[in-house]
Amino acid sequence: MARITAGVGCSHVPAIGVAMDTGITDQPYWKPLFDGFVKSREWMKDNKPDVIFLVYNDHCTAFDASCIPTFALGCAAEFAPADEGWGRRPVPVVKGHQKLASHIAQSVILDEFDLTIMNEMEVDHGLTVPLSVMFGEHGVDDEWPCPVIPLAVNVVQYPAPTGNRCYNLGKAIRRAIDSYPEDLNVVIFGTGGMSHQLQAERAGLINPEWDNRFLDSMANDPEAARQITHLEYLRETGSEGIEMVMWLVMRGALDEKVTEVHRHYHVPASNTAVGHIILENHE
Amino acid sequence: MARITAGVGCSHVPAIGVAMDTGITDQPYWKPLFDGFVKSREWMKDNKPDVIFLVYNDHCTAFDASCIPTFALGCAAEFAPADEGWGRRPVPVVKGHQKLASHIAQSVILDEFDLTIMNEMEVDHGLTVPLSVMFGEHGVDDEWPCPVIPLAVNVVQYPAPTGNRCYNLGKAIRRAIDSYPEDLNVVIFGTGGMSHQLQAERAGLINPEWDNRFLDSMANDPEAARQITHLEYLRETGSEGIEMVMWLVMRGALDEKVTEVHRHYHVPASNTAVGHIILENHE
Amino acid sequence: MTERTEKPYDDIPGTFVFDADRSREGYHLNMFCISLRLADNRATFGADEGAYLDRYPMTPAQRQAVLDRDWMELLRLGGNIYYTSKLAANDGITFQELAAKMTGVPNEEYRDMMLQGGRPIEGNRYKSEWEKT
Amino acid sequence: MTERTEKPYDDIPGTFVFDADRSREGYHLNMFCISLRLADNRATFGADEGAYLDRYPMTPAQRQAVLDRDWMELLRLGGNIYYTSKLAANDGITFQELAAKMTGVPNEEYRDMMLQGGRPIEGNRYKSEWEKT
Ligand SMILES: [Fe+3]
Ligand SMILES: [Fe+3]
Repeated sequence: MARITAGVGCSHVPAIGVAMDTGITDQPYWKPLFDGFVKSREWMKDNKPDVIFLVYNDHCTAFDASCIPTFALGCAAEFAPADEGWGRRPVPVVKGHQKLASHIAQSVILDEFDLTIMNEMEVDHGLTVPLSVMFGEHGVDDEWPCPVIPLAVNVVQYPAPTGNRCYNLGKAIRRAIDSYPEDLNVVIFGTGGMSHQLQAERAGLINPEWDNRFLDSMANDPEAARQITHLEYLRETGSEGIEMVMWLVMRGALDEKVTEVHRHYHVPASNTAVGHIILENHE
Repeated sequence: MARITAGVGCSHVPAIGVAMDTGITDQPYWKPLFDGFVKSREWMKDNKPDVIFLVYNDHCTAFDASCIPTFALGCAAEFAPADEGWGRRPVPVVKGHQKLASHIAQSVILDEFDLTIMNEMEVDHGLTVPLSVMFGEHGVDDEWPCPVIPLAVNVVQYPAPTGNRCYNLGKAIRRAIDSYPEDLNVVIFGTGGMSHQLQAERAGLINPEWDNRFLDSMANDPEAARQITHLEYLRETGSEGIEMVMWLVMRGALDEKVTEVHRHYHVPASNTAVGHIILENHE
Repeated sequence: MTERTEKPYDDIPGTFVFDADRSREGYHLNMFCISLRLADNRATFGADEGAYLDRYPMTPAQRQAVLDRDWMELLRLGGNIYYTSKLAANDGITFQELAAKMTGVPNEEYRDMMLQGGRPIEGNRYKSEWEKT
Repeated sequence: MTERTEKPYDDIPGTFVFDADRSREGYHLNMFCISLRLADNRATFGADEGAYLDRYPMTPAQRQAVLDRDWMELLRLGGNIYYTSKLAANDGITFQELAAKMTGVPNEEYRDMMLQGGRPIEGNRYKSEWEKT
């Protein structure tokens, strides 16, 4: 039986990818940020996921304004890193897991979630940066250590799905994975956030108290987190802080009680507060 | 306040469009079919919808195998009739209603339905044939009498959304329309079906008893209809009979008790049983 | 065919349910078929079928079934009727004529069956009913 | 700008919430911007900006804001930051430099603000707080 053993929350700032791709992670600006992932990379080696289920958002890269799915599940054999306007990241092609992805798609649709199935899709920094920070440097001719099932969530055009909906989708994904016959260790990533606003006169907004409360609730009080309104995200965490709804999918897929094995919070990466947490299911 | 005053159930066979476009609707093969829509066209003139919300499925025309949304809502200004492989139907371009469509999209997503928003989309016979049978002949330089908001439902790749999910989406669409400030008379169409199988050795399957029970339940017992399983549709009504889940969206948007003002059932149109019903809300 | 686990709808006779397994198997075949909905592509395909098919990484069996217009084989190999009907339309074959071909009867016989009410559901619900006869 | 009804988030200062109304208004502008994510399009745009812009039926004001690289005006006219950032990337401008431009401060000042913990939430929740000062 496949099972979800842990969840990873992680920001996905493009500049973090650029820092890794240009080899400047030891510079004073970046070192404190990457220091927070040293333990995470060890944890990944120790825990060796067979598959990563990765919740992220596309930043107007694979999806343009003509077609905006709320939840798009990647069922392709592979997903090429996209050129987002500054060249393709020199990281490996992401391999999917078609059989498990199709199983999840079928299970979750019959569970009354209205997925869009993607059989071709490029992936942007929203997906590749979390892989990079968690797995360390991997060049374009290398391979990622395991296959990845991407779930792209619309958080660009208002309204994103509610936090509650994301949380319940996480529960449905867990039911799907629990019913998959093969023995697989699945780790689920929720990415995006923390507080940030990239646009207009309020750009640069950072709300560390709010972010840390959110990290606390991820560990100990998901019932509170799932009720956070869009208006609160927008007002308190900036227009792009609403990406945090994606962490709720990850959290919904875990046990009600989890063990927090690692946490890291750092400001800034470019315009953004970086948050990171690792939560283990008990079982 | 906008309000849904009535629902129309209607099959959407391509050959019906061809019969109208080539002017052979008086031939003995077609006449009994079209006779059943004489009253419907009068009803449309008397009831004059300001907007039609039309639930249909794309038949591998606008959507290819790369992207399969469960529910795709058309929010564009207009939708061109597609070439499905035998030339574009000579009917008018379908005009959308962008403000109402966007309002519905926002309301329904916040109501926890996971729509895909389409800002560009061609429409196939699934949408244009119901307009043709209900409005009568309109040439390519003519205009349809009112704007149309298309909702495309995946019924091609298994699994389609459950009948129950479709029914609940209908309820959410109604809540959205009820909360729209402008005074609009909206009629909702559920299209597709009745029993038919287009493929393989069982092609031509027709189950009139089942179909008529389904029409009865549309009128009087939607709670029974919403519980019909995919397996029952597939077994009893043929592989393409599962299109009938789309009628449930229409039915969910109506009052629990409705008045049946017209019904028509005819076999065959090409490979298909044709069913049609008009249901009025009491208010 | 790729490995398939048992499905609840496997006991329906004469029917392919186009699920994710079939969709994955038929992906390039179906993408080829849908390309024919556009007139320019139909013309290019008509001018040199083999060269056009080279654009789509199908299996040799799928490619041959296209060239042979083996409509049942196309379904067996992951094709879906809404896709394969685009290939049929390209050849001037309607949905009803295509159904006649797949059921192995002359057009008139199939058309008459439909005019007489279609294929009855009695005896056509379960594979076991087909095996008896 | 097109007519907008009041929104619950309208009282957040210095922020455009990219909702359906803005999306509709900015559609062709945003579709132009996303086209620049591909290198070939960047080259064509670079060779003749006006000719390239002719492909997209924007309003004259949107077109002018593109030519002027008026980043705030692009947002006012329905642009979204993830789209306009593609135009910025084409010009070699990073997200952080773009933020500095939109907030009207030199790059160093914006970068220092971020290094010191970013723009505080206190005083930045409501438009009324900005009007007081
Ligand atoms: Fe992001
Ligand atoms: Fe249909």
